[in-house]
Amino acid sequence: MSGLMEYNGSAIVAMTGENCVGIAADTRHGIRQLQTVSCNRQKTFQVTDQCFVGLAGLATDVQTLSQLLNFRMKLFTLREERKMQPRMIGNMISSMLYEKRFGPWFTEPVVAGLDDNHKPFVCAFDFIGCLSTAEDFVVSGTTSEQLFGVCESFWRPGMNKDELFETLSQCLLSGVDRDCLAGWGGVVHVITPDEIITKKLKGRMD
Amino acid sequence: MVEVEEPQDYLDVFQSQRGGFSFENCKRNAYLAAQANIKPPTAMKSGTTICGIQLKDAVILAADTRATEGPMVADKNCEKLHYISKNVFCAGAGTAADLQHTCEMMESQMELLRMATGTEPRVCTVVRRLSSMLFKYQGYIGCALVLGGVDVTGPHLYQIYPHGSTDKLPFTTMGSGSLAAMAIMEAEYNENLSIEDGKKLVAKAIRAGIFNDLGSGGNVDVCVITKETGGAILRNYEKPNERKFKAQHAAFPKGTTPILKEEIMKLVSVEEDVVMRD
Amino acid sequence: MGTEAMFGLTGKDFVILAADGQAAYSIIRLKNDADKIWKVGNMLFACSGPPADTANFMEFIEKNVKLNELRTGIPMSTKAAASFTRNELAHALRKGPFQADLLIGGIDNEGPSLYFMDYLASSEKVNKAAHGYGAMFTLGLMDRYWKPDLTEAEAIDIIKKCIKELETRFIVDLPGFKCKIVSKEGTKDVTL
Amino acid sequence: MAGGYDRAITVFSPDGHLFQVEYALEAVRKGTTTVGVKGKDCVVLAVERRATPKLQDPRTIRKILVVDDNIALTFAGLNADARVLVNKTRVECQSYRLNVEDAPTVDYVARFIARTQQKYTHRGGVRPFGISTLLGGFDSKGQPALFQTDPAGTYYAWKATAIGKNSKSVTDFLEKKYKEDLDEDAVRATVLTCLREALLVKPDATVKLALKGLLEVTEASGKNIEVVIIKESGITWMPDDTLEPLVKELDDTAEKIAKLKEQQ
Amino acid sequence: MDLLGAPKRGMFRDFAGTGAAGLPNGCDSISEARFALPAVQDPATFVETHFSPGTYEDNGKRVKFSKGTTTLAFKFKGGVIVSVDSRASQGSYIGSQTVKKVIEINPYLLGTMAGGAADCLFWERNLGMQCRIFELRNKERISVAAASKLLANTMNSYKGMGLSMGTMITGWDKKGPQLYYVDNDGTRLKADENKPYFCVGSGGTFAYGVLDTNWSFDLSDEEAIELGKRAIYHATYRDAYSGGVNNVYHVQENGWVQVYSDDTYKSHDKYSAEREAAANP
Amino acid sequence: MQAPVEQRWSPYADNGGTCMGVAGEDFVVVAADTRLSQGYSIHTRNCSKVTQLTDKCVIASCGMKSDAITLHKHLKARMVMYEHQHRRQPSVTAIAQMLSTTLYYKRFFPYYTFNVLCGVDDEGKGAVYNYDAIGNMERVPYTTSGSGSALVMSVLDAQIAKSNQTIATPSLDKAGIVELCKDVLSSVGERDIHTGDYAEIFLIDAAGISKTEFDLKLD
Repeated sequence: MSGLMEYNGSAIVAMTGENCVGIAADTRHGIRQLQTVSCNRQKTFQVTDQCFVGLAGLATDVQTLSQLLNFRMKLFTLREERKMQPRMIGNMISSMLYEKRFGPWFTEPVVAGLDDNHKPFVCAFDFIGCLSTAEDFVVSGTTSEQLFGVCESFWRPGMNKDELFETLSQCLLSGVDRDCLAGWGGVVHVITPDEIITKKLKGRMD
Repeated sequence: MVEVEEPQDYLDVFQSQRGGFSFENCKRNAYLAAQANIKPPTAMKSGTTICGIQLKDAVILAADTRATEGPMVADKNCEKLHYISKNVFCAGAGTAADLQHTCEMMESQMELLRMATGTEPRVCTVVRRLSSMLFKYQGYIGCALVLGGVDVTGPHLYQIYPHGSTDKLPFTTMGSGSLAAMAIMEAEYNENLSIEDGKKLVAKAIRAGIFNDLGSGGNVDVCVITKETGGAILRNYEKPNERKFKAQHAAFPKGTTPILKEEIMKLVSVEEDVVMRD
Repeated sequence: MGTEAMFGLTGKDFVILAADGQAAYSIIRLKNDADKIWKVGNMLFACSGPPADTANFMEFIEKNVKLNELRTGIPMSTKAAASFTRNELAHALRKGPFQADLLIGGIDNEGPSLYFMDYLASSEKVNKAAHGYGAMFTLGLMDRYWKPDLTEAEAIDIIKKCIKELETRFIVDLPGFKCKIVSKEGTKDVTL
Repeated sequence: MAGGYDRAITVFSPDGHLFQVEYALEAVRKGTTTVGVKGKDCVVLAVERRATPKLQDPRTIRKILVVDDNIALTFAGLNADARVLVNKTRVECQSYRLNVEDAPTVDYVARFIARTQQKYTHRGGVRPFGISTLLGGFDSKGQPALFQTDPAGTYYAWKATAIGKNSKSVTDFLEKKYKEDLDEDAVRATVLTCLREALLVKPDATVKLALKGLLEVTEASGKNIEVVIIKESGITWMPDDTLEPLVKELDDTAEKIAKLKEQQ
Repeated sequence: MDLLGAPKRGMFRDFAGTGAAGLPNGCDSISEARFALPAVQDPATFVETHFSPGTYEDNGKRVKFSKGTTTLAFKFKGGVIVSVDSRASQGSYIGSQTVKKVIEINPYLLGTMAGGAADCLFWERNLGMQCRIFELRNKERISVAAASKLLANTMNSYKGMGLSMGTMITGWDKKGPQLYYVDNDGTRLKADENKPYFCVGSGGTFAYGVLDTNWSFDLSDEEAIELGKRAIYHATYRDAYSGGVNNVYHVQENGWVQVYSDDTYKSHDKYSAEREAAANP
Repeated sequence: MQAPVEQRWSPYADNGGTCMGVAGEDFVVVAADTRLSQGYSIHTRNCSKVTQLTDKCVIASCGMKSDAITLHKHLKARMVMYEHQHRRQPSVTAIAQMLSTTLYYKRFFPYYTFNVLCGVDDEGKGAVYNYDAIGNMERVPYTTSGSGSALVMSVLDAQIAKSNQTIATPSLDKAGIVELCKDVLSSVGERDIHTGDYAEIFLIDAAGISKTEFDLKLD
């Protein structure tokens, strides 16, 4: 396969709704594209009560970065004794990645969260930390082309948490069904001001 | 050279870091590339059309808002006009991440300089620092900048290339759409344009880039810098590319997606502690 | 050098050839009872290499030896067959090479003769020979045990020793060894 | 006659003849007599060998040629033409085996020879083959079969037939004789099976019939007759020592018949 | 001594395959169509660099052929079972999930598709034509050995030109059920006596595991069909480049029959339910 | 020092653009954008990718425009030859097989085109055929090709095949499918830089072939 980003395969998409935000990821862990090692791989990590980070790309870097992220979040909370806002988490991740500009981590993170006045925030990065925010949705991983197409068609402003969940999971599932390297089930987190709904999706297992 | 002993655990790693680039992964990535003869992925690039003009007592910069990843538009409305200081702004083309972070670094240096000297920074200072840094990294930091500002010596417009070369010009365009934009500039620029006409000119130049160059698109951002008011970014000064057609897909009926498991976590805001869940 | 093994010995009035039975595609064994010892006229040709090349080349040789027999009415001598095969292999080397290593065994009025031939079409009359990784393990052993005028039993015993040696030392397990003897009475299979 | 049209190449004469082909058939009629008889599980080909000059090594004149493991071919007509045609056929048979991994059937070989012969009646600058061939072998169901091809490029299957000099009288004889043999086969089959090894000691009816047919027109002596029996197991020549007495025995029966005719 | 017309290597031949030697009855190419060749010194390398299927980076061009698959066939007492998946992937993008990878050459011959889909489709359709002509000429059906040989000779004459094809030719002829493996470098293997089955494609190794452990000659028809389904299900589960619909054919005395065609999604539900039931009875 | 890169002249170019075809019960909808681009520049904004072959069959080709022109000319010539021979227009299924072998005859110097052949077959049903560059043909209910194809396919899976949806929803009628095609192309126009300017939509049914145009973004 061509790139390191396609060594393991992943699909992550985050969407905004009306006072809610959702992030979905596939659960395949495959190596060298052919073998599927397991199908319950964690690719989304909760960093604060109301903010998730999804990591796509090379599985080892995903794991290393998630631990580093966990460490930086704990350190921030110890020092500042306040909750980090999603936008700030974005900037932190951006500088964490850019620090490795010439020896980069091969992962493309996605941040999705609600800030203190319940305004949804989503952003995505390339693997050297270029932060790009969006009003509607962001995608990442080997399935990004398919996800761009589906999200562009299905997203609409002002979705409540149920509509957001259905739209988000339909986008993820129909996207991964066209990508060999991602799929084998999915997990969706919908964050609302007062709860976090986590659902495991039943996808095609081929 | 400060002796940095081998980091034992994360904390040390954090201590030993004093900012700047860490080349920790270079060896590993080289091994990965050699091992699986895999080319590293391409970073997000902004095809971009940016331009700037220098008038009698103002400088106007403008840029499009499209960031691309190969043939894909990654960001339809990204920001390419960066704040360096109240009186100095810059428009960037090339590797998006380099632009963002280089401009942020320049912004913090100028802020420190302003606090240290109590004076407004000069455009030439910013140009000098940028070009020496870019030169140091031999073009590996892919920033192509149009730097404009008004300082105590008047309005200045510079152009900086990734390898560190700089030019001082009355008007300039950069990025993949620079040819289209330059055509408009060459035809209609003259230095005693009013600010209003100047804004129209740069917008027209950017529009030429947006429509004729595939690497550029989205909206037109403009930034006017004058002696009195300093700089102000007019975000989405023009929005010529609204989506023309959006069908109303019937919403997916609730519960249509097959679910294996469902879990709802109620947020209790008693004590603020971070829940780290694997 | 493919992961195959074949070896041959000359005896008092016979030639014995043995070859493994594996046909592989990359790391997968597609066939484990492949017969790599071809009966050509009343001679035996053991051929190793990629199955496409060995099959095509050997069929070509077999049919042309038969054609010669039909035309002249006299069966081809082993020497003639070996040199015909060598010429074909050498000629093909410049055009569309066949990657085929050969052991040619036959008996005629010159007595039993065994020819070693590699895919570059160098040919040599020998008393004991082996191809592929098999050679590395068994040539020493054959040198140790071969002596002129071997009886069939002795020769079969040496072949068994060679196969045992491969099983103990060679990391690749080669299944389905086949062994054949050509003598005045013709060719026959040997159950190991 | 419409002269002028028959010299160089095979073209139609105004009255619709291909003279070159007809002349070739004439050459065949001048060839040595050849007989073929299909039995229950074998085909017998017998051919009259022209008197061989003393100094010539009789073994080198082969009138019956092996085309494939159990397909034999005899011919009447120009010896050289036969050699060329048989060589092409042998290459075709090996090529068939190479590609189909199965033995070519005699009908397939007959069709190939016929097609090759026909090609030479079509192009300019070439003359037809001056031979007709008799082919003995087995068809795809394992049954014995006898085929004949001739210069025009046609081929036919036969139960028994003859080509070459006075083939007409031989075929008349065969027509009379052939019928009864068929029903005797059942009896002979049992005999044949127990005599498998000693086949040659007591040849079966087919061989006798072929020889009798031949003796109609040739004077009886072992030296100028060549006989081949094609069975599933392979092709076997009848050696002279068994051929000689058999010819002798069959010969006097010919005289008895001749005497009978005189009495009527 | 003019030698037998063996398929010449390296020399370009018309597409009827191996010319004289290819077609037993010696007629040359079937139709006048010829292959167009690029005006380059060595067309083979040209094709290799620009269009070879399998390398996903066709120097930047978005030209990708379909590649990756799982196909298997095995002989048993009831004939031959052929079971395949239906995914065609171009790089990591799934081109189609409904490709028919069993090619019905004629009512008595089946071919499978692995590797370049276009190569398999074209050449197996061409093989069907050659078999039909053989039938017309010889008034009996071509043997599976001869049919697979025709295909192998064709492949041989295009060696190195970048064709990509791993196919199994199976059918029932006078000698009973037959199974041959033919691939693009001219390899032609007859199925073993003791383990008469092949698995071809990127998912083949996974299918082999299931087949090797469960195959036996005396399987009943139902058991055999079930084994075919099971092996493909496991391959599609583990291999990223296999998936979609599982098609199963059964080759019987008087020709082949399609016995199953359904989405592997259903097989997953069925087998995981079975596993659960077995786990806690 | 980096190894010297052999710059081999490439006879191919990618002129971008996206096309798609959706088969309905007795109709077919074909949609394609009209932008012709190379690298980052636009050759023209209005160049059709669709050619009409018979009254009931059209072909849309993405990839390299010069190959597409040559191929379409060749196909039209074959249509004329077919009509001379059979005194009627070829059916879609016949054209489909002919296109497959035509592409394969260029196996060693392929047409750099990704074709979608659409039409109404002899039984009056909508037919859409998908091809790769060298003739691998498959009849499908819907398909797409070109630079934006990856973006389109999943939407069609979700809206037409309704994969991953357990609750049945009414399937789209003719107007619904046209609307879907327009929406999908405009979504691709948003995200794929090689797709945009204008789009043409062909509707083929018993009544014949009708064509409509609609605008995409010009950036």
